Amino acid sequence: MITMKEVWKTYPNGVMAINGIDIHIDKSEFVYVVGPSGAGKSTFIKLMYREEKPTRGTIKIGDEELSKIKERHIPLLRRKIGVVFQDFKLLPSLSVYENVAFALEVIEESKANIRKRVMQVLDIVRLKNKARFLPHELSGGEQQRVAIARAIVNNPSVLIADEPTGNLDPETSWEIMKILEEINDRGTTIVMATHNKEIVNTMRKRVIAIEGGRVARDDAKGGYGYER
Amino acid sequence: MITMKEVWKTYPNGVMAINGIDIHIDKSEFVYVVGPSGAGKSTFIKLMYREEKPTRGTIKIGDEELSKIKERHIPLLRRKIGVVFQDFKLLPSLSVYENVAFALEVIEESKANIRKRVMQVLDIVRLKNKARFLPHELSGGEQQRVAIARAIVNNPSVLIADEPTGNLDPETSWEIMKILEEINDRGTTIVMATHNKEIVNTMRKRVIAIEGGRVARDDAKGGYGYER
Amino acid sequence: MKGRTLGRHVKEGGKNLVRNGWMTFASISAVTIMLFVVGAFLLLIMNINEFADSLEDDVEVRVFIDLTADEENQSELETEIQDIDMVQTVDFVAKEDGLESLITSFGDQGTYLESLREENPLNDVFVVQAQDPQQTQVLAEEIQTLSYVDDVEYGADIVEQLFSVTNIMRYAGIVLIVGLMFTAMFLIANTIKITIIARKREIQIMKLVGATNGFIRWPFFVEGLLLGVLGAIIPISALSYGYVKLVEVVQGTPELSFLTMTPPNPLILQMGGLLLGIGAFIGIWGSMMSVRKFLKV
Amino acid sequence: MKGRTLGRHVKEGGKNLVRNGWMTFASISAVTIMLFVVGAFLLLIMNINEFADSLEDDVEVRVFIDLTADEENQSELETEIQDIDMVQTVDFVAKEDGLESLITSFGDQGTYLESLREENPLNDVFVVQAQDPQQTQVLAEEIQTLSYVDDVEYGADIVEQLFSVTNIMRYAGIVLIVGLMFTAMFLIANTIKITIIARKREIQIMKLVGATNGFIRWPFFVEGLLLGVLGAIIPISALSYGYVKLVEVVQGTPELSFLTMTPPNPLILQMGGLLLGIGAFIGIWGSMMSVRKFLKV
Ligand SMILES: Nc1ncnc2c1ncn2[C@@H]1O[C@H](COP(=O)(O)OP(=O)(O)OP(=O)(O)O)[C@@H](O)[C@H]1O
Ligand SMILES: Nc1ncnc2c1ncn2[C@@H]1O[C@H](COP(=O)(O)OP(=O)(O)OP(=O)(O)O)[C@@H](O)[C@H]1O
Ligand SMILES: [Mg+2]
Ligand SMILES: [Mg+2]
Repeated sequence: MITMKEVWKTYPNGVMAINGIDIHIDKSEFVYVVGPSGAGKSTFIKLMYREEKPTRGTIKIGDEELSKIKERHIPLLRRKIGVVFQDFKLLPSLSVYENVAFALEVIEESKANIRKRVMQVLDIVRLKNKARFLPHELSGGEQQRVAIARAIVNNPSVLIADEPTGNLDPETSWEIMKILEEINDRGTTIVMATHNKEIVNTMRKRVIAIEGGRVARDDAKGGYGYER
Repeated sequence: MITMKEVWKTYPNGVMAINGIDIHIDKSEFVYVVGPSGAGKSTFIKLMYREEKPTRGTIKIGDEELSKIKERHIPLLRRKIGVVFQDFKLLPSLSVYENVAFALEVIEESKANIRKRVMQVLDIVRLKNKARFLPHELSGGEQQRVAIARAIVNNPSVLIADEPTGNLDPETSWEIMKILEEINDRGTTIVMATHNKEIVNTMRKRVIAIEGGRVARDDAKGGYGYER
Repeated sequence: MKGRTLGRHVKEGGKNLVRNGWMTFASISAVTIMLFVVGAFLLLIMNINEFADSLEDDVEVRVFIDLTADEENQSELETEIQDIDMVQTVDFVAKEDGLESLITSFGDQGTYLESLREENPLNDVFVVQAQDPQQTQVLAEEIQTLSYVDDVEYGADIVEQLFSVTNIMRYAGIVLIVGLMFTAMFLIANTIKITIIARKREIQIMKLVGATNGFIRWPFFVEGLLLGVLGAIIPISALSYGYVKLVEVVQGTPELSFLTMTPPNPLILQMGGLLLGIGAFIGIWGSMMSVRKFLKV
Repeated sequence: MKGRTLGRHVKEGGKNLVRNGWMTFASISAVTIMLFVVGAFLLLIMNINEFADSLEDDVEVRVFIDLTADEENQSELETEIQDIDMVQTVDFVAKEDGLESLITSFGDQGTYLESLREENPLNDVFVVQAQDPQQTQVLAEEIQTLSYVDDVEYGADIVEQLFSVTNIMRYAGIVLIVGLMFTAMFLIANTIKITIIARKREIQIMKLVGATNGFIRWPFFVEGLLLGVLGAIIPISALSYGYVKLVEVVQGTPELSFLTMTPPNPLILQMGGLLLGIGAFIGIWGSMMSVRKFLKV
């Protein structure tokens, strides 16, 4: 599903965030991306939905090579990928409902379908009663759950989540993890960057550890590692 | 050091975030504030440095009652309190160095002192080499560490930290916790909202658990609780 | 694009005006003020033009008829003049009438000229007006060649000066109004641009969530259109009302009777149409240009 | 505030201009354009005023001297007139000269008046100019009461109409320039306001980190001042240069000799000072007003 070949990424300010990554993620896989702060996890993830373009190397999502997709077809790619951003990226002037609905309006769903589906995912993340709130009226964890709801609302074939439980208490984090596992069971590929040792060690999945922009470890059923 | 008496807070949209909290935190205490997402931890904390005003009740920091401080003396209060915001609140157009220095410029420190002190704290959070970066050029965890640096740079007598390790890997989190403990040992009162069970359970301190805007538990050397 | 999506864009564009409250207010008031200035100058310049026309209409050719011409010759000459294409009107002023008005024009002092009545030294005169005042000189030269014409006078110096003044007025007016229109366009587009720069992050988020450029642009299109149209309403109403009142006052005040004002009827309609057009155009253009910059994500 | 803090504020204000690149550009260009319009109109109106003055200066009182007055009486009358406070100049026109210019003014037709030379029907005349043309009527009435004055004439109708035209021109000019200045102030302040609204969050963060209102305000003060001053430079230079050139061209073109233009020397200095003042004032005022709203955190 996702293939990176000899990918390098240097930011305009000279920071070399990704230094030669070769990786293949199969359809329906569940992958944790771990590593110290500033290791390049978010950059690795941003390359997949083309928020950032690689300096060198090729990236394939499904059968499509990202660098070969026409600029105006990029939105179509992004619709197949649900993203939970590390900084949430909610639209500040839209309500919770409107933020989640946006991902469906974009694919021109009917109003009735949008309503049904949005309320469904808001129920899953337990925010049905805050549908009409604006993002700035929510707690940090609530905002993070809206971001999760928006990422899964259109049943994407790939779900990319950057630190999706950083602002959640352990109980809520586990609820979210169960949701992700269910989605994964239905065939969605999941790539999740995380610092949550407990989750990685308990819910064993493939672990890719990134350090200094390189793959330091790639275990099929590895733990978090980095024991102190 | 911090006393709340019968404090209530209802947001303009009708959400009752804090419902009658009575609490006393002594000088040099180290307090964890835990609780589920949306429980009111951040609101509880925002009341202390007066980002939010209580709907009812009195709050005292040191000998001063917040509601009695003149509007133009509020900045003086805030200079005695270092805050790590849950959403970082870095100034986007200032570099890392300038962001941290800002807290010292405000108290009209000399340029030489500012330079020395800022480089010192940037070294503590291991960001000395990113001093000239802008916030948007940093990873999530790096931004969080800048926020921590800014909060401790002027040696405040109270340090309030809202989820200061949410975007940090366990190893970096522990480094930060050791820094906080040192600061605490030198007499600084610390109030820290967190979801990090491991930290709370390992580094035993007073734990205030908030649920539905009320104090549900207040243990002198409690653990995280909420076992599933 | 499906029909319901268009509906969504229109609704969203309208909602955005409300959501960005302060910014919307600032943009609309910029449009309002600028269109007000443009509209006011437009009315002023149309009136100056009218005034210039009326000054030019006073230009006439005085044809002094030869003293030897009898009545028949005179009417012959009159038809000849009337047959010239450029001629609009021909009026006959008998020498007695000419002397009369000469004496009157001297006021009190005129009495000293009374002696002239005994032996009138003036000629009979045809007063000829050209269809287009600017043709006066050519017309005068042509009339000069006719028989029974003693002399032709049209105040060459003064007429040329008058025309250079009225032409300066006209060109200055056009330069002014065009300049003001561009100023207005620049400033309005500028204001809109700033409000959209402030929403840069939002646009980028939309793109990251899978919106196409078109999808993002449409609500901005609607928003720009609404900004422009809403901003045009107040200046159009105020200027129309104010102009009608002004014309009433000027026409009702005898001391101002020399001011000939352009009648409001077609003028305020034209002005309204123009302002609405400018408003809508710049609103749309300004917001489209500004959004474009942020779509590259 | 310590000295080094003031230095910090000035530096910070300057840096902010650079940091907000696009916004700064938009604000400065709004200031530039608006001041350009205000300056251009200022020059135009000063010239129209000058023109009105020169029209009014042509107004004069013609004092017809009684036919019975001998030379001694005449010079008596002359000193009497000269002693009136309002009087600026008194010129004597002998009746022979008066007739001569009357005949000349008739052009070709004047020859028919030659007969008048034999028995000149005109009076000797004093042509009197008032210090302030608007006093002409009062002056005329006062002269009327003197002895050896046969009659006094100052073209009451025409003079009144002329004054009402020149006064309309003056008032319209003042209204226009004041209106434009307010428009400019509003629009510039508006633009600055929008750019500051976009930085609302930053201001709030500063407050939460312990900055006093004054501390936050100072860099904005400097920034506003710089915006205004930078925005004033281009219009001042362009208008000064353009006006000097224009005056040269007009004075070098014979056909335009009737246009009396205000000399550039003090005018462009005044204009420059005014524009700079407006720019600086609105820059500061606009940014101070806008920051204020967000300081309540
Ligand atoms: N937009 C950018 N411009 C320049 N440098 C950047 C940018 N984004 C990230 N970097 C740098 O690239 C490196 C990797 O950043 P990245 O965000 O991928 O780290 P991360 O592994 O996600 O860290 P964290 O766990 O703290 O989120 C960091 O050193 C960071 O400073
Ligand atoms: N500015 C606001 N306006 C309105 N309601 C708010 C605002 N901020 C928070 N709330 C509401 O108040 C409640 C408590 O929010 P708070 O941010 O204190 O929670 P929290 O305990 O910090 O949660 P988290 O762990 O998710 O950060 C939530 O239900 C939230 O929706
Ligand atoms: Mg990251
Ligand atoms: Mg919180």
